[in-house]
Amino acid sequence: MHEKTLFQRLKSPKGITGLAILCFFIFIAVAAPFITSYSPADVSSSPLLEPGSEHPLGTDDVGKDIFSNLVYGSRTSLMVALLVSFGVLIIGTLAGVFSGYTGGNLDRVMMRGVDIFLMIPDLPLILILAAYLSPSLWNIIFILILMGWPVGARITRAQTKTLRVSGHVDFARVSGAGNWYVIKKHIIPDLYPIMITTVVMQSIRAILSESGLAFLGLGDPSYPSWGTMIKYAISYPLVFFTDAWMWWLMPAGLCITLLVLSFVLVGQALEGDK
Amino acid sequence: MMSLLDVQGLTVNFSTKEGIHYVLKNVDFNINKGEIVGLIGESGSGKSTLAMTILDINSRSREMSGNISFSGEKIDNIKKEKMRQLRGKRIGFVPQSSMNALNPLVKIKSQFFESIKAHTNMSREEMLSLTTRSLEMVGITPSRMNSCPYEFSGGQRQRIMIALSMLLSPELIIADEPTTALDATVQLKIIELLKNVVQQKQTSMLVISHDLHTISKICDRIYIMYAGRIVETGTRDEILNNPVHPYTQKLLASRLPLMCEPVRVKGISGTPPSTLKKYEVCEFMERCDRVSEICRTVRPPECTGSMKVACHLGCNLECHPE
Amino acid sequence: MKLSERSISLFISLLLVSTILFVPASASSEDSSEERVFTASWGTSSTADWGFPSPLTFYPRGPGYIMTSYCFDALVWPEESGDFTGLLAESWESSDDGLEWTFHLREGVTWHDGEPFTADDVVFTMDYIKDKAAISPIGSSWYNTAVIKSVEATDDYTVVITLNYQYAPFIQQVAAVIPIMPKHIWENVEDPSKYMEDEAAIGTGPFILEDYDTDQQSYKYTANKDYFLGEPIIDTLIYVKTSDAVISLKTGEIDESGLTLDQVQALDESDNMEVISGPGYWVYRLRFNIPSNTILNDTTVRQAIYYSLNCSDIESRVLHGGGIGGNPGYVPPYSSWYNPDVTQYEYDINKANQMLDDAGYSETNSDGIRLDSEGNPLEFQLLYSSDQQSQRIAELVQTYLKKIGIGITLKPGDTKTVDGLVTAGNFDLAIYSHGTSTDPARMLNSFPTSTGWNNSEFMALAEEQMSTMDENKRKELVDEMQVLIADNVPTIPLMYRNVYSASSKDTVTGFFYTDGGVGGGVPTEYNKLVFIYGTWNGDSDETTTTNTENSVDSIGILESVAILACAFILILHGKR
Amino acid sequence: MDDFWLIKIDNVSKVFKGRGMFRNEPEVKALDNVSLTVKKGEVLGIIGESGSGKTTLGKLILGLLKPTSGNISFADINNNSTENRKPLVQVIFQDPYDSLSHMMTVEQLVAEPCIINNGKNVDRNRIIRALESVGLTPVESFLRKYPHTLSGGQRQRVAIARAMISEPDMIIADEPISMLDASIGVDILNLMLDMKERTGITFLFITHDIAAAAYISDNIAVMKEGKIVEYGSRKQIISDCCHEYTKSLLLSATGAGTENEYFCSEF
Amino acid sequence: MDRKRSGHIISRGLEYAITFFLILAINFFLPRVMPGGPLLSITGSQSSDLPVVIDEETKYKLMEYYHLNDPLHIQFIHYISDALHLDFGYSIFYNVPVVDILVGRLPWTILLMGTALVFSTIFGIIIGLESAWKRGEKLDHALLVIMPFFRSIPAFFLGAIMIFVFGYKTGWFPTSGSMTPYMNYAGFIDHALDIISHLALPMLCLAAFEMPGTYLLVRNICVQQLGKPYVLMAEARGLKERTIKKHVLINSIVPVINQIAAMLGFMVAGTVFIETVFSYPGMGMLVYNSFIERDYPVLQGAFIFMSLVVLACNYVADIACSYIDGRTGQE
Repeated sequence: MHEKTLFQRLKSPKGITGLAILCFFIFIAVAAPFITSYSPADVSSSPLLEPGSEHPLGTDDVGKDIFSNLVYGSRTSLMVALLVSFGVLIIGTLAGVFSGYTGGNLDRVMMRGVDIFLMIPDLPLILILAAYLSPSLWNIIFILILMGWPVGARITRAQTKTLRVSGHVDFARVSGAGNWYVIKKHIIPDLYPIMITTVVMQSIRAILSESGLAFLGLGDPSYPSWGTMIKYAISYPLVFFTDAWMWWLMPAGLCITLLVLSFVLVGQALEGDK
Repeated sequence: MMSLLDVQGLTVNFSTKEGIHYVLKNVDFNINKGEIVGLIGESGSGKSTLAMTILDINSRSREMSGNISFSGEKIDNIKKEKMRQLRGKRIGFVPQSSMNALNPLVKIKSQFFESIKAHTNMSREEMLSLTTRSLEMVGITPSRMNSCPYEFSGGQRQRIMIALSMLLSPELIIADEPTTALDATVQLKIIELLKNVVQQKQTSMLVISHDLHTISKICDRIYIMYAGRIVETGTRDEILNNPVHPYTQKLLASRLPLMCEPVRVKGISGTPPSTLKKYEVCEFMERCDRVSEICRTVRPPECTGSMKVACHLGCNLECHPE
Repeated sequence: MKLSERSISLFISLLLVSTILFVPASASSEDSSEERVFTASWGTSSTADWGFPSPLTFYPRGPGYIMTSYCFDALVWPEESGDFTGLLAESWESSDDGLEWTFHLREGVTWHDGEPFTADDVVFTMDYIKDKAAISPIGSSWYNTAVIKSVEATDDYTVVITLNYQYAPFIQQVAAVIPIMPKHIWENVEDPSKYMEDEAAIGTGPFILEDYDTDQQSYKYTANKDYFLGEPIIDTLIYVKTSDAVISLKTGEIDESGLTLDQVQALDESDNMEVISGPGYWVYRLRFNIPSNTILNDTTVRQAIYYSLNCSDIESRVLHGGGIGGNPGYVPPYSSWYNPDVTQYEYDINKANQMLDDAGYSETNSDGIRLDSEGNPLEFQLLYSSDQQSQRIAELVQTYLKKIGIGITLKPGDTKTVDGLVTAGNFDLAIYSHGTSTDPARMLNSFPTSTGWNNSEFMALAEEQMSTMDENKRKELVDEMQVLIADNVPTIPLMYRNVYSASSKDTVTGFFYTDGGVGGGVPTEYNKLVFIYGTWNGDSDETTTTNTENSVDSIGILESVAILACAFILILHGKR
Repeated sequence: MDDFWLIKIDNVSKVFKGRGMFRNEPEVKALDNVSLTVKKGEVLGIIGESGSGKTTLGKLILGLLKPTSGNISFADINNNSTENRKPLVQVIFQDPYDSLSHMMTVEQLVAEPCIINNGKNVDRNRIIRALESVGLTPVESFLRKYPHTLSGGQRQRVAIARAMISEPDMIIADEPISMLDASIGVDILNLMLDMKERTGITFLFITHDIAAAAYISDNIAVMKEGKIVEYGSRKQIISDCCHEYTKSLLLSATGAGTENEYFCSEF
Repeated sequence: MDRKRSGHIISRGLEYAITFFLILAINFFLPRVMPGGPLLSITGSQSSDLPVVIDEETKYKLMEYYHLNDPLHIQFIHYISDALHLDFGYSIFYNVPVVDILVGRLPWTILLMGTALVFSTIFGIIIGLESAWKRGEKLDHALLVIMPFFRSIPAFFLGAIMIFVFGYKTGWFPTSGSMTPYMNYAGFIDHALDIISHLALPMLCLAAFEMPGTYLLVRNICVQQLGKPYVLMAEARGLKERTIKKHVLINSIVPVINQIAAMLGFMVAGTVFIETVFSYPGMGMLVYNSFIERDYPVLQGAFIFMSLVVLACNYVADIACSYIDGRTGQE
């Protein structure tokens, strides 16, 4: 698994589909102000409008433009995905490489700690933490990184341990290389595939968790979120009795699904079909 | 003598994402009853593919042409179920990696029993006695049949594999690199065991190896394979004493002597040919010392029928070119 | 193929085994054909568990009190008009100074366990609550025992209650609220908040508690056939939790439910529902940090903010017509204490801007946010509890205030966090939503604590109206208080919520919203008198029939699912 | 033979401890009181079956493992200058795929020992010369290739080139031919012999194949279960061995003694 | 070997005990490092709804009662001993011992999670194995497209859709609760069917949330196993397809069980969403409601219970694996 084949793998139909969807959402997130003229927080339209030329997807129960919320919601999701996955990547990789490379008792203690983290059901703990802290996007990101890094650390550590005893590392050390050189030149490059997988998996987790927490009412009100949209749509009693579900509930749900799907597809493409 | 297994014009390609692998090219091949035949070739020459094609256990993305007949019956296109009944019962297989060829989590006994159950309707007692007998035959204490494979050493596992292949007294045994993964001192014992078992049961055997020297001891006849082609065939003595094809010659010459004084032996330089490439001329040309003009333009003859060597050189020496 | 067949049967047997293992104690299977069962629901709320319905263990919210009121009677009880009828007391009178109240108790009333009810029980209850429960959450928030000086039984059926001070709403807030508890059961109970034995629910009420299930969040009462006002019109009263009241109403799972206006709109003719609406006595308001925030301490700023908020628009966006816009005088318009002649703050953004300009906040920064004299932007934190309406209101307030150059940062929290922060004075603005008591004594007298606004003139009026026994005189005082409130804008009432209820016309009809609420002001359709004086329209138990059909349906579905699954597996295997 | 020793191993033992937090797992004694001297310029063959501790011995010399007890001493080499230094030891591993990082090109791989020691700048000609010397010609066609595009033999040649580039005093070759076809293995052995003749480098050749050891080594040590059971010159081992185990190894290599022609002339 | 296994079981048990101890420690320290301090989590925040003003004296008494004035380690010992006596304090909201509430809710969650787990695991394994066996064929490709799609749907969204389709549109299944309260059942079967019909939607939803993961896991592991020499040998021995699949399954089951056990924490999250959406009266909804009400003792008690369930399942999985694979603990 070297860089070349990673790109080759992305060229599979799955990888291309996934990347296309992902790029589509990134485009929407970046170009949000040009796509819609409404601000997502703007409540000046009349509530519960049906889709029309003014509002492509109508308005919600207070008169927010659903379409602009949908568009700006992609920013929130992608931002959470980005920050969480890179946070987990950095902390997880550092911890994993450190633990795996050092070995010995320290490694064992660290991995037990990681095991404990992995076994703790994370959502209840997130709820407890959120009950103490106030709902804000940064708290959510912080908690998701806190609960996510052990996953990254564990696989990184396993791979580091294999690499540490592999021939090319031994050779470098015989040639007089120091730990830093070995880690930089021989361990980190070999971890790239794992890192990419970590980013993909954590992005999926982050998007689902963020929307889930928003759905439970833990979202940050300053950021439009698909999860919050679903929450409001479902709590509007008439959503299923009129056609409102079609332009209010479904688009938000499908956006989450599609964005997660894009990451899942990219992840599968990178893993390669065995 | 009637030939037990007869392979004619067998050509096998595999299509993968990288392209088409030309693995076997027009292979003609036969094994007579009670005969031990060796198939020698370097890794990647297609010898394992030949074994698996005979057993029909590599059908995924395989394209093949040619005939395979077993005891006079054509088997290259028969139904899967019938082929399954053939495998294990009439054709035994000793695989290369004895380490992992047994399911590590299932007791030896159950693995023997399920083999029996797949082909016969024996009672428990019969199965037990059959298992006991075959384990005894290869020198494994039958009381250990309740153990799992990982509790045995590599040599013991290979013995168990042999017992398992011989379990239903098949007419033909295909042994694919039966000694490769074993320690030197064990290798010999396994080879001898194979020979004894085959003689005792009067079975035919096809031994596949990259190591001409180890295998040749027990073979009656030898086929030399290079790049998916049989390049030379003959009795053991013919091959060992009077090789014709340059590859066979080099193969023999590259054998390390056990000499007190330092000597130099020449290996075969160059790289093995790629299976992705379709060769218009002799595949060995790039590594051959004795390339003549004809080699660059004309394909050497196929090693079929009476042709015993697939080389222009061989033609010049032995048969009379038309 | 055998493998998968085996696994299917394995799965099914596992499913059955696990079901059998975990099925909680089976319900009794008594004959139900004659029973008149009425199933109600508190609507779509996150919980339907309101605590064990004893006077000192229910969860101290309106529904909790109502659940208790079915088993326990107070001395008096409000009728639809808001007038009081006697329950345990047949008649009552007060001394001229209003400090001494004499109750003549009903004779021949028995507790559910057959013991006779006497004046001793009343005395015991008052003393017990005053003594043991005054500091408990329920005791302090529901039972205003602080006004009671002493309780005496002059004979077996006469009780005299002496007050500490004149208290105009005594009947409404005390006599009609405190449930009378049986002395013979409670006299030995040391810690009432943990006493949840079966006996704890024994009262004199029209219903006897049969089951309370905290896991299923359900209550079951059976009628008290010997009830002194007459036998209830139903045999069994059930409260269940429903995740969607409309669906449950439509399927007949429940016969009645409290709804929102949106939900009411989902019902149609074919549902055959009787829908009633009533005053909610529930206010959504904007609270200011008057004591600590120097800018918001300025009445002009608060008035400007009031001018900038379009309350009826907020109402129409949040409640969609299921409420009315806020009244500057705080008392909701449907209250009999309402004074329409107060300063009105019609939505006028120009006026608001003008007022702020005049108050010295004319400079703005690049974002259009006004600056104060020191050049700091007028940016406030808006605290609100994260329930949906509050959040929506907060968003709207943010939008409106932006238009007059006031920046708002939203800061959500749960109710308790919000309360905590507000109590600590750690906030600028807050959205509050709560029930307003129907009596001005509780509604307005708490203003210093509930708004942080301390006005001596107002407080003097408040003291006076509380001890004024003359209704008209009292009304005048309350009107004056409202004028003061409207002028000073200590808090901005944004809107008042209405309540709606729908009940199946085939079961009980005659629901009403009691004027002034039940139990000191709970706006509910569940005045227990409905179940005495209402009408039963069905003749057999509909609930049970519907449910049986339902489960028959489900069998078919489960079967077809199982068959489909089997077929899928077979196809999978057949392919090879 | 030159009596000048390069490495002296004195009573070295290596014990691998059991692992686990609460588990008591048996210790594994990989090396048991091994003493051995590697002379300058010789090829010392170490034969043993899997698990006999021969690879552990190699790793101890390389410094990848620390001995549990005993001592490994290195000779001081006078390198035509006033300063003495420890001998430089390099290694060739069994699995050429594992020992070549697949993220690097052949050029980077061969240059690596130099980069580690001398920093960024590496003389490109030196790399080309090293590749030429192992027979990877034309060099240009190999420089940019990744190891996975090479055949096993070519990979092992790259491994040899990178071991040789830092001009070590000694190379430990740990089963360098066991994963190759016999005919290609011979080529690699020949290459090593050429190297030795050209540069006088010392080889420690670890193998399970007595024929290969006999082919290339001057002296041979036979290891079994962590102990050296026999040590002697090639001649001694082949013609005059006394340990049962060595005999069985010889027997297996010659094929039950049936084909005497392969035995040495004096036998 | 048996001694080795029992040694392994005991040592793993110790590790789990330590893990549980650490979870208790997290629970102990969390309120103590969070703003508000530990008293907040016992009494809840002061609310205008409940205008009980805790004065300094009461506060001191409360602190005394809950040992909050003691040194931290003494507090911790008290906490642990209370926890071991299943005393997690009193619920702020329900005003009853936390453990009473939890015990009432636990069976429903176990029923929901258990059936969903069994359902998703069995179908995941069957489909995963089938897909791996026919890797590269149409069925495999189709499943590899469908399953990721299901995996991408958020559980709460799927729940909402299911309520819409099976509850609103068709009315086939009840959409809330775990049984019809106070229904007069004709008999046990009727009762069971009522529970099953309430269970059906949330269970299917949870299973649909879990199954794609299991499927992909099983497929990957089986594909790996199918490339192993013993499969080739099994084919060469002429074993029937079913027998070979059994071999593959036996070898896949250990990693599959381990992975599924490790994913249980994830499933708990799904349970919270699904129970909330379907108003299923299990631990998940309890956690959500307690969160809404800031009922800290219940929230923490539920967390401990859920962790305990996850740990217990992991331990059971460990033991099961050590019986299936005798090599466990030998490496």
